[in-house]
Amino acid sequence: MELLIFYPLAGFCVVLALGVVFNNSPVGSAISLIGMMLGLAGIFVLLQAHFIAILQVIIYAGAIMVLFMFVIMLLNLKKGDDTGWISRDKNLFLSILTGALAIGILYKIGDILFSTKMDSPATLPDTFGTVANIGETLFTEFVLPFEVASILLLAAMVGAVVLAKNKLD
Amino acid sequence: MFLTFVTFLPFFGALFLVFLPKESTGTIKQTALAVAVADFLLSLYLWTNFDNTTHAMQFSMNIPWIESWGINYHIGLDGISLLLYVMTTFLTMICVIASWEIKKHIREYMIAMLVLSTGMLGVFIALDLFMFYVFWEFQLIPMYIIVGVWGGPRRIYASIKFFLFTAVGSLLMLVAILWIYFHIQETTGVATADILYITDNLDVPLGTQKWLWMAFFLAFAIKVPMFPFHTWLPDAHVEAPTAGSVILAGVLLKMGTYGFLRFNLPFFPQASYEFVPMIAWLSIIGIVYGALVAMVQEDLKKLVAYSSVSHLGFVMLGIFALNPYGIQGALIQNINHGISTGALFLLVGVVYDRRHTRLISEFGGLAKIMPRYTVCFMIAALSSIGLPGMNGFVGEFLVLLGIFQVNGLWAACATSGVILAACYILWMFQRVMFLELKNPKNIGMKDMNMREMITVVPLVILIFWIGLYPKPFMQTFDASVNHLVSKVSPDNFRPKKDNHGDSSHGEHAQLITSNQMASLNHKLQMPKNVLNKD
Amino acid sequence: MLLKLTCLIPLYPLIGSIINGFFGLKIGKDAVAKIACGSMILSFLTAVLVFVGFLMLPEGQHAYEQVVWSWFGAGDFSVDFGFQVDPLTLVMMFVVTGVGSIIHVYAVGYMHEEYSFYRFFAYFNLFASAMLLLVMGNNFLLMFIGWEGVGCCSYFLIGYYFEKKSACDAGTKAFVVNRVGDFAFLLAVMYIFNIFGTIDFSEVMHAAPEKLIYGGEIVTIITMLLFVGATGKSAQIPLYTWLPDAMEGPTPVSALIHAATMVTAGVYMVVRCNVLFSLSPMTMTVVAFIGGTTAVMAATIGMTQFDIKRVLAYSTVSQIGYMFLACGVGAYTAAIFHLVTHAFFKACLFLGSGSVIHGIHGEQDMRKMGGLKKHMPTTYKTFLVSTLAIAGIPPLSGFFSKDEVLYHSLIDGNIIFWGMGVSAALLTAFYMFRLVFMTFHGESRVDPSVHPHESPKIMTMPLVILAGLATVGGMLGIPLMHGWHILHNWLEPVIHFDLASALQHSEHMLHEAGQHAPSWTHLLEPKDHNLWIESLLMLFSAAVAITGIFGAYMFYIKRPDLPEKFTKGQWGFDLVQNKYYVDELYDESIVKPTVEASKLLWKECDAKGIDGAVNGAAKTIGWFSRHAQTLQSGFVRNYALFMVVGFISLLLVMF
Amino acid sequence: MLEDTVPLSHYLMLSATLFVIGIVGVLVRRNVIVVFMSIEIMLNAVNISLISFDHYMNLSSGQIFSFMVMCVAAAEVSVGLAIIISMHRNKPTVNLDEFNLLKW
Amino acid sequence: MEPILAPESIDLIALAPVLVLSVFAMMVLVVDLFGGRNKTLLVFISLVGLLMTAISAFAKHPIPAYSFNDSYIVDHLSLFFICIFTISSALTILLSVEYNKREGINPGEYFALILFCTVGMILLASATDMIMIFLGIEIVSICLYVLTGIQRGNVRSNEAALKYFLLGAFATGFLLYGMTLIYGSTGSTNLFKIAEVTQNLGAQSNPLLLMGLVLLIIGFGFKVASVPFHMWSPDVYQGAPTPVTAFMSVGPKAAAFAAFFRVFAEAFPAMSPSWELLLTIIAVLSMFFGNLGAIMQTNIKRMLAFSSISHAGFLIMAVITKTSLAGSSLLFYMLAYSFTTFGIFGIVILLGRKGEENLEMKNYSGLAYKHPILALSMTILLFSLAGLPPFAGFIAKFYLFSAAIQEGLVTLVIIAVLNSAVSFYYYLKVIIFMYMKEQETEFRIALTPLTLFVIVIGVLGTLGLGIFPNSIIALASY
Repeated sequence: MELLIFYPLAGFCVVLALGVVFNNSPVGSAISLIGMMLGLAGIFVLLQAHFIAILQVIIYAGAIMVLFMFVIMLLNLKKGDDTGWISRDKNLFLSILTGALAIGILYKIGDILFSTKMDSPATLPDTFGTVANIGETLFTEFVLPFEVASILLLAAMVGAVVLAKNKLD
Repeated sequence: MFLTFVTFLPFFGALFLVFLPKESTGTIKQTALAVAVADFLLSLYLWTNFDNTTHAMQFSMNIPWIESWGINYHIGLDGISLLLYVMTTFLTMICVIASWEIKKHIREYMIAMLVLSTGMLGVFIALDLFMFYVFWEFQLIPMYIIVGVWGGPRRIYASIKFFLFTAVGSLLMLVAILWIYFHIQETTGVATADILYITDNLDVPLGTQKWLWMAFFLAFAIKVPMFPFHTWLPDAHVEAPTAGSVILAGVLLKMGTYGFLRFNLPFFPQASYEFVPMIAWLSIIGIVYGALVAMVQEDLKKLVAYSSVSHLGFVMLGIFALNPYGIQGALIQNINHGISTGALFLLVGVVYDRRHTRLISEFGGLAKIMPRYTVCFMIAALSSIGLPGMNGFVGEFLVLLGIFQVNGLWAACATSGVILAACYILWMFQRVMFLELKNPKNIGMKDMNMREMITVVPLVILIFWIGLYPKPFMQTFDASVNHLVSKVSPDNFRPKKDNHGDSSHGEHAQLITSNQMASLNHKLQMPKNVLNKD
Repeated sequence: MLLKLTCLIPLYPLIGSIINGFFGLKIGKDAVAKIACGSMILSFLTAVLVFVGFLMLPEGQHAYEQVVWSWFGAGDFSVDFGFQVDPLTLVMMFVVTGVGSIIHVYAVGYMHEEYSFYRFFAYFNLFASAMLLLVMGNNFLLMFIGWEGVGCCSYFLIGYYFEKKSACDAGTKAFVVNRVGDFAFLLAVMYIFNIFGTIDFSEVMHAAPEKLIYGGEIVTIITMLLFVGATGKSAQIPLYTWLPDAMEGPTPVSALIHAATMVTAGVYMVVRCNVLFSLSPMTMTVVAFIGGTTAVMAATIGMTQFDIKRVLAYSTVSQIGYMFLACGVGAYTAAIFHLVTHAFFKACLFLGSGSVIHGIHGEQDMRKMGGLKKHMPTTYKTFLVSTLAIAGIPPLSGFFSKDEVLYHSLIDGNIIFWGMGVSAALLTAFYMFRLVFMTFHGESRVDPSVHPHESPKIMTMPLVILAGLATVGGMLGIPLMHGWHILHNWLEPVIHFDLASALQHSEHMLHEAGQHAPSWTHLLEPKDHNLWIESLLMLFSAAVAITGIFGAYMFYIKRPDLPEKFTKGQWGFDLVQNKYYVDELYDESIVKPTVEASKLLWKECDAKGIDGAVNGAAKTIGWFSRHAQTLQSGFVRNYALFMVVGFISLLLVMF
Repeated sequence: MLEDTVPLSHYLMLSATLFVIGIVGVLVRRNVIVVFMSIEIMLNAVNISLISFDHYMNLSSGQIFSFMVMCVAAAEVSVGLAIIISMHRNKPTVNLDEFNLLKW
Repeated sequence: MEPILAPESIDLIALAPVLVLSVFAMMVLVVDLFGGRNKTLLVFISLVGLLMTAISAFAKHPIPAYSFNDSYIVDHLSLFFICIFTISSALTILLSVEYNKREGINPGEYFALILFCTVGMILLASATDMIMIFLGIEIVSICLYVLTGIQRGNVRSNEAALKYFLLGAFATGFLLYGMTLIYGSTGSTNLFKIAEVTQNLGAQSNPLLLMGLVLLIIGFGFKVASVPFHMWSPDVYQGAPTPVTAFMSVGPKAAAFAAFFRVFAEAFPAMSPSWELLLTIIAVLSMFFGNLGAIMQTNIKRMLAFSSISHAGFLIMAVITKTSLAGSSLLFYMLAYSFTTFGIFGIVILLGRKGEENLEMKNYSGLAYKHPILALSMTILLFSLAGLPPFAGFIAKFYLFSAAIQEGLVTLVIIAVLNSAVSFYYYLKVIIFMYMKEQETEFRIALTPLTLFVIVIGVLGTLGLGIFPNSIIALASY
């Protein structure tokens, strides 16, 4: 069951991720990204992290990607702005090199990752991944990060405002 | 406390100068001179109160500085450092006078000079490795500025070269210092960088000693400078202003030899002993090479600079004779070199001020128009080639005597430097002072004026004083040197040999006992000479 | 009590020198002359007083030492600034102060026209002072002060006319060549200290037979080194080339320094160290051989020179060769004897030549002289007397001393040494009379514009005195009657050497070392002084001298065309006239290569090699720096790429 | 290997693959926004690993962590996009290679 | 559903500096909003806030105190670092006042961001949980991105911000991945627990963990600007407003090192054989390439950026050494470095004017004779950076090297000293321009008081730490 869902989902995510990278239009990239994120949400569900899966949809696919799209529209980016990554011979060569490099890294990392012996999941309690469970952990063990995150967001907000303010004063 | 005062007096003088207005050059110069003279007189007072009979540190003061590291403000003078100390104040004074005519940024110049003085004095009094290193590096800064700002056309190149050369060497020394610091801490449980304590307690195996020795060696050898590390010297000397050259030759180079005496020998006696041949050959090469290269120089200052390489070769040779003759000779030769080379630089400065050139070929026949100058130059030059009766000889002879005890061949090779010295100095002297006064530019040159005489005459007096009656100088370091020699004696770490030594003299020299002598004699018994008997 | 005055002897000229040097220009020439001569004469008188004091010493005490102050020392090495008065010193002291005073007086006249009069006398006095230090020092180092001091003064005096390049070159050459000798001397001193632990003459000489093995390596090395030192100072092969050039100096200088005193310092030193030399038969042979060779060689060169002073210079070299020949065969008295007489007649000859030069306004070429006899009678007479003395005509002083040298070279040496001595004597007689004939006899070849005149009294008086001394000087050592040899008796305490006990010590030492001593018995066989042989030799040498004179007469009076005929186109003559090309040889083989090598060292090794390495390192860093900069391209993606590459590299390093 | 469950390493491998794709995106694209998106891919990839570790070891810190990552990603996006906007005002382009004033 | 109880480990006293500073930062924002045009009050509030922060940091007794489930620690290291942070932030604010007026930067958000950044730094220095470290780094980074780009009208500032942001986010990805893998292989994000696990694991290497370490090194390496993750720093240093550059090269760097040191010295000492080599390579490369880059620079800010890269190389030595002595030396080094850096940047700011920053070295020609004291200060500060006695930089290097030597890292130290010899060259170059070249352009220097004040503090601090370092060393050593 898990197998059946996982591999297609994984394939879907990878393809869409590649789509993000190799799409000529930024809008297309953004759409691919949204797709990929939704796919990931599926994987989270598969991993029984429901809370995170929801957050993934809401925050990432919802908020963040909307912001992306918004900026793309704001800057009025068209297809021609970034003429794609294979436009010159030099780039082709470099791209192949990069691709080879990437596959190399992946191979190496895979080598490392496959050395992990944790193949069977632990027997999970029912509460695993639920909002209640996560919430409790968040407000007891990780209360400090939680609070600190607010400072982070505040700072980011101030920063974004400072930078994106319209008038220079 | 007094010693601290004397050491830092120039520094405070410099601080005071900072607040003088730039325009009042007269006041600035007078203040600087007053400070320098006062400092010299105070250091003389130190000398007169110095107890010759002991090797112990005197006027010492030991207060905690960085307590958490066990680093103390520990200062003191012993016989080895006393004269260098006094010479530093003396040459500072001379240099302030010699710089009287400097027009460019006189205030900054005097400040640099006085700060430099404190830096140098600090090197000689520091009895804490850390403190030593602090002063050792610190004095680079004012010297760098002096060469770089008031120097000749290639001053920037020369000053950077000077700075980097010295710095590279001393940084490795820093590593060694750190190593020693922790080693001492480990072995004795005392966290200290106190030189005296380390001298007494440092005990490292030979292999390590060699490494540490090399680290110290590099720092000091560059400073001295020994043969392959000498190339900064000609450049720095040539580009430095007159007073800078004097200080450089008179004091800065001595810091290297001082370092060998203060650190390399007492800390690593065995390694020092092992490295004697290397040092000896480097020194000999330095002596001969310096002399040969000096011979063909076209620039007066460069010639004197290369002669310094040669002279310092003698000093090094003396130090590594590891016997009292050599070391005492080296110490007095240190002073001598400061005096005679200092005088030569001052004198070269005199013609440079008038002609703005130092090329030998530009001169000739100066003896005719500048008799006073010629006499002074002659005396300084002869002292530099070690004419007996002048200071150079006393040092050179003792050094050679010392090294002869160790190895006759070395002594012979080194002595050949004496011949070459005569060649380059006399040849130069001839081309500058003698011959016809051909160059029309030279005709109007004035003889030395009062101020210039004041700078040179004390040095001339010292040349003869040390040459004829060096006792007041030499007795100051007698006790210290004997102590040092007993410390580095190979007997301390070499298994005693049975047939070693009923001969009456020389403690570590390669003694020839009557037995050995006899066998030697016999082995090379002269063949019956056919001519001897008909 | 009088001996306490010893230290004043060198002090007077020193003070004179200082006064003249510093204030000479202000006080005027007369005062300078008075101070200079006065100090020398004062010093001479003091020497007389010291001599008297010495005579009053109790029986058995043959030396007096006066330590003025302790000069310097280190460890157990210490050297005093001390003087020693012993018979040898006294002899030398008298020569230096006596002849010195006379020449000073002469110089007042000779140098009178010079602007730098004061400078000359300052140097001159300084020289006298240094020379006195040399002969009076009680240890090797004090002697070395004098030794180098005289060299230095000689340098200044040769280069007195410093505007002349040849004079400067000659001065420098003299100094440097001397330094070569000094180098060896210094090594010898160090070696001596190494062996004896002291460098006091008396202690060293006393200990030498006990510490050194007869004929051993050590003593041979020491004495060889000392002898090299002596060859430098005394202008012997191979270091003689500076002396003829030194004639660039004013004539009084040549007379005092390069004839009478300084150049004989080497002989003095050898005699002073006679004990050491006697212990080394090999060195002795070398000394004698070098001395003999130099005597002959210099004499041959002397025959061919035309510069009056150069002839005398070569003659000096040759005569000093004699002295070394004497030393080499162990006849130290003869050496000193010849030294003394030589001082007299050679000083007289030089001063005479100076008088001639003075009289014809600076001309030194003998080919432009001739017939001066009538113009300068006093000069001629004194010159002739001295020439006879040097040629060895009895009963002038030179005859006795030279004869003694020849006698000993045969008896104590061998026939070869004697042969050398005799041939040198023959040549000496020849070239000296050639000189006399060319200068004073025959047709005048003087430039017509020049009117030769006799020198003033102040110059001729010294000539007369010296000629007188040259005449009677031989009385110091009358041959044949051994009890009558004043000089020998006088010097006996210094040159006394007990060979037998020295050999015994040596044997003992060798024995201790477990070695067998060679048989030395033949050395101890007494030598018999055969009166007959001595007389025969005297006659023979007189005959040789006369032959030489006759030859010169034939060549230069009777048949003035002969020399031309004989010498024309002869390569041998060219060789000799060009001084065997030794100067050129040295120049090509030593001086030039050294300078070239130095230039090479500087330009190639120092500037390009060592400094090149340093600058090269800096340049390399600079190069790297410039190229490393290009990595910093400003493109974000490049930066990211670098991070990834870094990541991969770290991963590879890790795994 | 149990047939029924996906091994942890496969999740990790998925995560790594996406991560590398993100890297490649950063390296090859010149459009600022796309580069930025690639970085988001990387962050997401990490989240997979975090959650899968949680899942396989029965932990919850990973989920908290990924929660924080999202939080950070949001903050970064806001600031990043603000930077891009402010930059776009001065220089209307999103081609990264044209931002090359500061170099060497 | 049972109520969630407040965990016992919440310790607000320990957290006091964070709270105080956050409050003051927000106060700045609010006051800026309502305070009208006079911005002096903002400066005052910020400075008071920083002062209060420093004081409140010492409220917790005894130390070390662990709180929030061991994810927050108050110990010697963190206290000292908090002092460094507050000092550097205060100096930045002082430097900025006049600079901002000159360059027209709105002080309100600016100060707030600096204070927020400081909060992040404090968290970073006190955190003992990887999540906290991650958040701390992000707070700091985000504030810095904004601060870098705060001169919105300036293309360079924009570009710098963009570069910094993109690369920073990229590096965050690596850092995060590294943390994840470590979490995965040890099962915890808490440094102490990780330390326990790795202790048990010993040298037996878990490839996942090792790769996590590599990635972690990349993340931290980026933050401290070490080669080959340094490429952003010269560009960003150059483009950012000068006070921000000064700030960036001190505060955040110190914070990054605090975390770097804490993670590697406290969580992974057992694994040290495997990461020591990597860090050594990075350290050596940093020193080397930092120096190489600086040698040819003519722009003083870029030169300082490269020099700070080589300094990072030195500081990584402290991480490699990982003893408590190394920690102390790190503290001392950072303190000395902050004084020196602020002094230098103060002078750099003084020399600039509106519209022309005068950042080229040749603009410094002849400074010594127009403004001798200024030049002397610069000389002192540069020599301190070069590590010459008797200035603070020397003591710092001495401290650092001695810690390394004690651990037997002799070779590394030798490489370091040789590199510092190379570094002399470019520091001397500035001095050459000031002292040995003739004046080229006229100096129109407005000696503004606050900037001067910062310079004076920098110089005094440099001298004080150099000549009388004892008390500070005593404080730093734990």
